Amino acid sequence: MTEEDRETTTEHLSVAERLASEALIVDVDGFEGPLDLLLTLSRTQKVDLRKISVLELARQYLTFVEQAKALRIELAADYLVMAAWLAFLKSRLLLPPDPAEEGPSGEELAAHLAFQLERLQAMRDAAAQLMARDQLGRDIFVRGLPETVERVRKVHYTATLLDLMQGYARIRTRDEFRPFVMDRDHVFTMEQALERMRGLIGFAGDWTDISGYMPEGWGDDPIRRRSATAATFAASLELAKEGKVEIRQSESFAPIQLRRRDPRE
Amino acid sequence: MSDEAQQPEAEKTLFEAPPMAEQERMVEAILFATAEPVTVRELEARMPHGCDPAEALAHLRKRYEGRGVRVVRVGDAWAVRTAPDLGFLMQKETVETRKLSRAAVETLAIIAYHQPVTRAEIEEIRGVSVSRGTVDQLLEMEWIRFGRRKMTPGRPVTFVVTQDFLDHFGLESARDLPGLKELRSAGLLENRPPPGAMPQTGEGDVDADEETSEGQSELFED
Amino acid sequence: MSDEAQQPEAEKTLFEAPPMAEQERMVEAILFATAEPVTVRELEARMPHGCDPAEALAHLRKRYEGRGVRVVRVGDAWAVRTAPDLGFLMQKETVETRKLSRAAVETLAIIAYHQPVTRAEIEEIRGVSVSRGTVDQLLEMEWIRFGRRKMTPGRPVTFVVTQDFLDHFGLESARDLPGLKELRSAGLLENRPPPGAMPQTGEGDVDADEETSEGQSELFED
Repeated sequence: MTEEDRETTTEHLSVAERLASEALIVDVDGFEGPLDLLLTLSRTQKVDLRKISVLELARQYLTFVEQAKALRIELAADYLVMAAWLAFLKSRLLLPPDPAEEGPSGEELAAHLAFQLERLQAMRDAAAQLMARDQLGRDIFVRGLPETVERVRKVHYTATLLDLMQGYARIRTRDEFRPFVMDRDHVFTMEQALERMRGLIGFAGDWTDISGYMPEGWGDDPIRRRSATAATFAASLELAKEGKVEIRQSESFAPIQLRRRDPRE
Repeated sequence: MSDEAQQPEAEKTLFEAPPMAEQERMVEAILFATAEPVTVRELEARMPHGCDPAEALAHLRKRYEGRGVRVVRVGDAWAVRTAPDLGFLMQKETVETRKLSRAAVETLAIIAYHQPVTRAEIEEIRGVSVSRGTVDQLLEMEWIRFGRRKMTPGRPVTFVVTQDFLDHFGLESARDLPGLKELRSAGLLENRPPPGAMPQTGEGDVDADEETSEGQSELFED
Repeated sequence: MSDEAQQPEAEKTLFEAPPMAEQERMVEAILFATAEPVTVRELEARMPHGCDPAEALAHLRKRYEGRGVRVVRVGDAWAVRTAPDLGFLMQKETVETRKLSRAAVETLAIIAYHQPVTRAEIEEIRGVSVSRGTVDQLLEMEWIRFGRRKMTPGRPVTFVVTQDFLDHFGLESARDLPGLKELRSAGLLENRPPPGAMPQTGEGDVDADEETSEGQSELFED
């Protein structure tokens, strides 16, 4: 029944209205979406947007869509979504409110649509007012010959008492101050051992006990002896790896011997 | 005898601010020297210690009333600008501004009147999606900038207008936008959530909208 | 009284040049907004027919006398420029606070703990030469000053700390500076000597300290 209603109302549109909506359809690309189109349609009602008949507007919009279909004009999806929604709104507005039904009433939906249209129109008017103002570079001008503002950088140095004291402590305790340096007096490094052995192995044509390469004066103190032994042994391995010497040991814990390796071999 | 009494006086003036007439000259010189608006804070920083640039500005502004150039307020900064009625003399200086599309002009107006506003809110008002290019163009012109994020799910970014925008349109502040008061009292700056489902995009923003209305009203309260 | 005489004047202006006050405004706006100095001929070309820019200029020039900006002649053209006495405002000073360099801190510390101390003594204690820049910087900051000359060959100058120094560090006198032991017990030394440390060298400092040791040795007792 409502279907028929809609059909009849469509039929009842005046010729002028039909022509108007056809004119709109030709210009469909000129609209920025369904809301823009609705706003344009609403102008045909020639009333204050606050007193607009949303029902009438829905009819106009649906007519527009019908016409577009008839003229085989492809409408973007959002136009069709809006059409479906307006058809739903129209039925809501035409039917007496059903208290059992969920959701907002037709009047609420219509009021919101009217609000949206009014708001969009208000923003368009505001935009026009804004653009009508005197504008910089067109009506109002800035200083054409600005003077350069020189930037002067002034550095202000500061220090705290703590900085000062720590600075002083750093100097006065410079010699105590060896956080990462091992106490070298008790340590014989592999580098030292290597250097020492490189100078000696040239003479080691025959098998010699590794202990013969120990640095002088490192044998008495057990800590120093251990360090020197380890370093000398490590250096021997390094030299063997380099192919400079050969190492042998007859059995476990037996003395380790080494000799020069002939380059020919 | 009275030397002792005067000593502190004399000492004080050494560190006191220059007379107001002199301060006015200083503000005049600083504002004339630059094309950019200058904040009161910067005036303070550049003028001798103890100066009151705000008062000097008030005097200066009065002095230039009705003259060929004017002292204008731009947000929290000040500038000297030619009187609008003399724009016709300045064809030579006219800068061709890129013609803004209708979409850009509308988007700009929505940002100005609804700021801080999210992209989804702009789309809700215009009923169409906002193209990246439109926002980019406005950002590039430095008429809009990013505002603080909304405290809503997704923490969307917002847009606000800039000092350049105010300067360009000769506005003292965003409160001076034409028709702002009327729009507000007509409830047209509210973000009314649509009842139930709408064919609009951006249903998810409904919550976001609720929070914003507070922000805007407080921004434009006078 | 001269109304009758002026009446026809006023009527004439409709087709002739605007009143002189208006012409002055125009010249003001043009000089302000143009990117280079403007000649009278150009003013004439830009202003409405019949204007007398030379006269307007003379008025404007007078108006700006003693102001923060002036109307000045540049060759055969005119421009608005900052009054020369306000040139100092065309500087934007940015103050940056930086930590004193390690070399400066150490030099300062040595002066504070050993004053009066010669440059040679500072170098002896630091173990490196002290650059002229470091000393100059401290002198410029007014944290150190020259003390009396040493009564040693060459009569070298000495350095002492200033009242500014004491004020900055909140000290009553340099004697209030804590000694090493106190620094250590307060945990202010970054590194403790490793256990079983080697006997200190540092004999080198002894000679250097000799002169001052009397005065200050108690400070450094460990």
